[in-house]
Amino acid sequence: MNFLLTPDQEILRDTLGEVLGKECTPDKIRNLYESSHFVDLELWGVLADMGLFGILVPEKSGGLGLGCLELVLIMEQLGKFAFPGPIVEQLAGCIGYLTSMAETLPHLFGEFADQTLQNLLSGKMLASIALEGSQPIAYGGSADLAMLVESRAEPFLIEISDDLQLIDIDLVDRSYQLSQVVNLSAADIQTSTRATPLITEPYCDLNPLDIELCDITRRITFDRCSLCLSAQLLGLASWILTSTVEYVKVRKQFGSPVGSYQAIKHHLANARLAIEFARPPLYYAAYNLEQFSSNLASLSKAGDNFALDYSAYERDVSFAKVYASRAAGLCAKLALQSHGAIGYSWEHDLHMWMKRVWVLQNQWGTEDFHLDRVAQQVCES
Amino acid sequence: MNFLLTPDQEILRDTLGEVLGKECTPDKIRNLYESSHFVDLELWGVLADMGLFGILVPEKSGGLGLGCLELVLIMEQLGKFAFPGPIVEQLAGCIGYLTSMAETLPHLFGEFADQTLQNLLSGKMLASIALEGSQPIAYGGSADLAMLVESRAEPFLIEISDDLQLIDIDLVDRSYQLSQVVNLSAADIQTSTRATPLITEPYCDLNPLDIELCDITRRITFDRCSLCLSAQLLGLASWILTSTVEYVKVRKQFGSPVGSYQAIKHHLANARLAIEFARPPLYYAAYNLEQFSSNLASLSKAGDNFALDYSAYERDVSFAKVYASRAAGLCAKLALQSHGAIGYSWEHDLHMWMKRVWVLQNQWGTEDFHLDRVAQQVCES
Amino acid sequence: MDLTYTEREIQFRDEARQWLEANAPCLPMPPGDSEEGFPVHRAWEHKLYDARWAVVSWPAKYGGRDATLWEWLIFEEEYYRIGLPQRVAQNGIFLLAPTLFEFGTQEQKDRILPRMASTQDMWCQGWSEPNAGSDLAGISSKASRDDKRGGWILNGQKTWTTRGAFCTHLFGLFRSDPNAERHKGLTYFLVDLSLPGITVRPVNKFDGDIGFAEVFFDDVFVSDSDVLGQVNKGWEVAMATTGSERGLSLRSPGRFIAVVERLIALYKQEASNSGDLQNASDDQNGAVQNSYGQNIGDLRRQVADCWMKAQAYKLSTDQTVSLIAQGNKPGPESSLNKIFWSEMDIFLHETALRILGPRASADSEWMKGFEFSLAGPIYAGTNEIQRNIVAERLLGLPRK
Amino acid sequence: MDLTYTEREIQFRDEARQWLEANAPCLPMPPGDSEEGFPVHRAWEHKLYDARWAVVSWPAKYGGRDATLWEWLIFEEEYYRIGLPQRVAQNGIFLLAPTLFEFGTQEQKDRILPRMASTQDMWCQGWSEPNAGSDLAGISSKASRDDKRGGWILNGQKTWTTRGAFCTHLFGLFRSDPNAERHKGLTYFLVDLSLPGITVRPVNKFDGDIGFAEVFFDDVFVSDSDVLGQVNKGWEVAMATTGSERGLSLRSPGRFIAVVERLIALYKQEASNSGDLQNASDDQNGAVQNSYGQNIGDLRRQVADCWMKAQAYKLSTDQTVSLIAQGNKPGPESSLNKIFWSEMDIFLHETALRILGPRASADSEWMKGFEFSLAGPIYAGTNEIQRNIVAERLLGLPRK
Repeated sequence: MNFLLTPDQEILRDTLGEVLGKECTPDKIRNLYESSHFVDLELWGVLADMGLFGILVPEKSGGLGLGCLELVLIMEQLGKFAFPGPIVEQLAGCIGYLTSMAETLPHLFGEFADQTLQNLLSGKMLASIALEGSQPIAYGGSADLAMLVESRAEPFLIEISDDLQLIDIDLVDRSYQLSQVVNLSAADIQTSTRATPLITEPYCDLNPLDIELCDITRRITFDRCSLCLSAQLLGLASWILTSTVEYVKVRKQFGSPVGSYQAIKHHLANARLAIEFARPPLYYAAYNLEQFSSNLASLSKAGDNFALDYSAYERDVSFAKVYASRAAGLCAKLALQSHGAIGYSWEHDLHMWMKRVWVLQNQWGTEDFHLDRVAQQVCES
Repeated sequence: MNFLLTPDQEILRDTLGEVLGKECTPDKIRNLYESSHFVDLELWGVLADMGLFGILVPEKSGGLGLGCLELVLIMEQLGKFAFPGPIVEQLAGCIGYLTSMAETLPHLFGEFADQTLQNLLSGKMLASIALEGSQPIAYGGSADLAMLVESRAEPFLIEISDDLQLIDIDLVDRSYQLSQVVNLSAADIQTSTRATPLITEPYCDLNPLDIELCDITRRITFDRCSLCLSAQLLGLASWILTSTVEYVKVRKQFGSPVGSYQAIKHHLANARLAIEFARPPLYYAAYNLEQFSSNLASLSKAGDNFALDYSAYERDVSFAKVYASRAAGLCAKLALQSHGAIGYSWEHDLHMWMKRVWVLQNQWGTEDFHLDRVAQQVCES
Repeated sequence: MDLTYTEREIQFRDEARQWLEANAPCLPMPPGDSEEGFPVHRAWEHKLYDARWAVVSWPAKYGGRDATLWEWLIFEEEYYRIGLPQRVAQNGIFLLAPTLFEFGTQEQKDRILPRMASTQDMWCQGWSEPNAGSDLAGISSKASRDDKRGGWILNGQKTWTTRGAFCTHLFGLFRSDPNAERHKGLTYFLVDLSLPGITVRPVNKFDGDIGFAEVFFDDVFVSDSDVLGQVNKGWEVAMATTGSERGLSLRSPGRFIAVVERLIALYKQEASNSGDLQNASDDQNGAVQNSYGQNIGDLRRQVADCWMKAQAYKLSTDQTVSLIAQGNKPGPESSLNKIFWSEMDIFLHETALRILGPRASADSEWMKGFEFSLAGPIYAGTNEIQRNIVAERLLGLPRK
Repeated sequence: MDLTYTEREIQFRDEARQWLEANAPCLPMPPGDSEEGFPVHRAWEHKLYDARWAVVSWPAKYGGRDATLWEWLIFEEEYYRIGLPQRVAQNGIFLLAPTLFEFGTQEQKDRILPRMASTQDMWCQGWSEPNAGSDLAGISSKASRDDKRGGWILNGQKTWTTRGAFCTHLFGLFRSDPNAERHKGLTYFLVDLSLPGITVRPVNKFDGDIGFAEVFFDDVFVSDSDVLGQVNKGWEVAMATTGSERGLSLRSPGRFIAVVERLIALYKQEASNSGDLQNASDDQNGAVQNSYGQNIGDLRRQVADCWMKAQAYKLSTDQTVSLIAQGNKPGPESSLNKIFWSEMDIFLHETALRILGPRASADSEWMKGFEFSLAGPIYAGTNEIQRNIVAERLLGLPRK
């Protein structure tokens, strides 16, 4: 047993942190707030240059050959700096899904899927993903491509062009984009000329094991994205706490720093408590999910009932999301209270971090959705 | 509109408070803790001498002719001093039920019921009440009589004698008694020679309106008792808060009174907040329940759908119980924390008040039971 | 105790309800804290004034109806019941006006109140300064005596002035005795914002609306007739105002009851949608899920909690009003009120957002309400300060 | 990161499980804090010693197995899994022993540790005094030098000494330099309670058991060989001990995981009883009620919360143990641990009592557990103090 990060993992995390500290400044986020864009292509390029889009991709396919734990570590950093754009959807969603398919179902993974993977790896194409066609797509209006991976159906790649009508939902976080497809039903998308299947055989012709594997690959994709969200939430929370601590050290009222009063001390101690107890479940779930997904090909050969086993991994992913979501929500609330009026102003950066929290709490499953997944496993199995 | 108590009500409350301050000292409760008794007959006599057993009984029948609000006021005082014995069951339960029957269904209220009422009024007989035969009876093992008022059945008076086997449940509050009848089923009780019906006609012969009125009288009895519990809980809470405030003013750590630290200040401010917002709902529910029950006879003549109307009163009673129960629970917890180790000792009085809270929270409906009654009215009606 | 309304009160409610239903503007209105929304609200509140509903509890000669506090509560209930928003005139009519009635000269009342009621003058509050937030006694803006002209020269800066960018007048505290410390030596001034030397800089709230202003004073002359109460006694005068702010007037129960009614409707709608859409997907525990996979029924108790909170606040207010009607003055108990309503307001909105599930992230009315609610525990004395007040003044715990 | 157990660890777990299942005493045992229960527990812990399970992480020569921290955690999991209670020897083996290993002389270790492990000597902790609770530096019990006899004369009073009425020895702090203030001038003594001049007065806990003692010292002579660490450096020595108390050793995750397992079983039993008994009474929302009219299903999420808390505590402990295994020392982070487990323990028991409904008032195992849990945020430094430590030492906020 060893619950510590390797030196390599720490270097990956810290290096990215340094880069983002220089490149991804609050002003960049503020620019997006005050413009009609949602993606900063320069920032996007910085990540691509670091090769991070290939974090989950094997080295032999041009990636970094790392796993879910490393993914989560970089997402925590990206969250800390409120990095904008469909990073979760591109890295963990689209690329993660394609990589899993290539490993688990190589016989269904054809040239088109491979080409798509290569396009996404370079970072030159922006892609998002939806697991239900009826739901809004993160950054759909800014992406070039979207993948639609519905349950018990063929996975599709969709080119996003002007005649696909996407309407943005007004969000509290103006640097985040959620787009609803309005002029096509899910069924329409699948028959549209813009949509190309990502597997080489029609879904209805697949054998039962392949169907099971398709399904579980989809579930893993959902959970990997959920973990990325948890990591971003924790990153946001830790930025919020750190900057609040700095503020209350300096701001004086009644002749003393606000941070010297016990009420404020206890608020921020509670924030720290929430963060500290949310991080181990996140790393634990990421580590185990990686174990499971990288063994999936061999498990399936051995005829294990992997779908049943998988529900414990789902539970742990949901546990991580509930705790990260709560920690971030609590930090946001206590930070605003500790800032007083200044935090309530547009000019101060705090609100951009808070609003990102309020959006990410509800992406890839709300807190209640995840809480119910835990409850179902704990109370009913 | 006027939400204030009348001078008479305040005098009633304060007079009782003064008497109890002298008579019902913590030592009296401690004596019960360290003995095998649950009722202090001297204290019981004090209440009887003040005529308080007749608080709900019309003056013409030898009572004080007061209502549910006054009942609640005296219960708050009794709670404050952790007064022991089946006071709720005798005053609000048995006497309250009989008085309601006499007013609402005079044609079913015969000489036996009247004689019973007179016996109870004097305080010479101790009585308890159960609304479900299968449930334990408060102070059953100390009472002379118990009333069994089940739904859709004849109400009975049962003499408690040695051959009725009652087993006390070990409670966390050793000054409170809950007794389970073990050697008789509910059906047995009703056919026992010790049980006498309290109405003059067999239940199966009653007309539909009388059945409705019997049923609603039973519900009113339950709710009146619930309100008494709420009042006692608030009384306990306010004693706990007051004595904690006194302690933290004096106890020093790190060179200052414990009560000068902001964390302790905020604990106790929260306790005060909970109490202050629990009291108006209690008085409100008591006032309205009195209005309803005293108008019941005329309502029934007018053919109103009073049973339907009544659910709003039930909701308000439950609201009062939930808030009183939470306030008392919170005060107990914060008081213990503010006391530190001393509150954890047998020698200090605090624990007797805390334990009474923990028992009363679950009598006449748990917090969750009452919360669900509120939720049902609020969310489903 | 008598918990029934009089005939007159019932009539008053009917009249208010009928007028409001017949005359309410299109809802929802644009935000009152925005450049486009403010005039819309001002016009609506002027319409209220024309029908004598703007300041019901004021004397008739200033545009009111001499309504009792009970009638005022009834009016507020009816006002919020149909979904109307908080008043943009509130800092004038609810904070300054009670102080004027208590401390103002006849000339001041006659000059100021009718124009305030009719929305001709819009008043904002000048309490906070960059270094005086919860610590109001830290005020450093100065008033220097100008005997020649019979008045005072104001210098300094006020901040977090709600709707300051749109208002015409400001009331606030300035340090008139430079040698006095903390609460002493402050004077309460009534200032026309169009006076020379005043600069108003709009400050956006975090929702993007211009909710605040910074107001800069650079040798601004105000005459003696614009001093409210005694010179150097501004703290005492101001405390009367913050008393009303913390106490009753800003937050009538009607507002929260209306929120809870909308919340319950939202819950019922979601629960019935789930029931209709997802009968087949009920899990083994009989839980009903909405289309986002959340067990909506698990929020039932939380919705009940919302109802209880609003109801408890209403009943507590009824108790307070009864005391005031008997001649009592609101004391430190108002801190309990401030804590309760501000934390309740957050809870109500958090509950709504939970019911909304993933849609909670949208910039909806509920989200705006949530954002607004977060200011509650901060302004008018943070809840940390309020809890100190409860502990020290109500419970008698020692100051540090 | 490697979250798998080694072969050796798996074997260790199997061996522990088999031995415990074969040798566990009748459960539940009488309370260890009572006159009749203490000897029963002592006998059981002696049995543990005989099979070398009493102090698995100690060196073999003192009765242990040289187990790693991971193995210790595994042992604790297995120990609590079958429902065994906390150890009555814990203040010796978990608080004093680590300090002895660090500061004790070889003679002290050889003399004290084997007798401690075998329960021959039972140690209690003498920290608190009537005026020194959370403010441990307020200690006023005195140690005066007696050069002639080569030792010290102790005078004063200790209080809240857990199981002090049944123990044979006490470790504690005494003020050896009367002129030094607060943390300075204290010395750490190891005291045989049978020495002349010592009076032990049993103090009952609020559950009625003799959980504490007051210990009075009236010219008690202890020799130099009973000083642990350096004279006048008792604070530093003691901090090492309170570090272990607050950190890992008193509260291994296994204990809470066992509580949660029982809790989940209780919930499932109630839920299935309700389902069986009350199918007909399901209300329109599909809620399942137990026989007390409570919607038991509404506690589902709360039970999930209990599971998550225990699991989070376990994972956080695994992280801490990994750090310690790498040679790090536990720092102020242990305050986070103390806050978390103590508040979790209350939450778990409150949840169980909620499930029990009206039966919660009985003097049951759950109620006893609840009462015990309430001491958690008080002892070993109140949680208020712990939050100060987190704020000041981890976050760097200024001291007042």
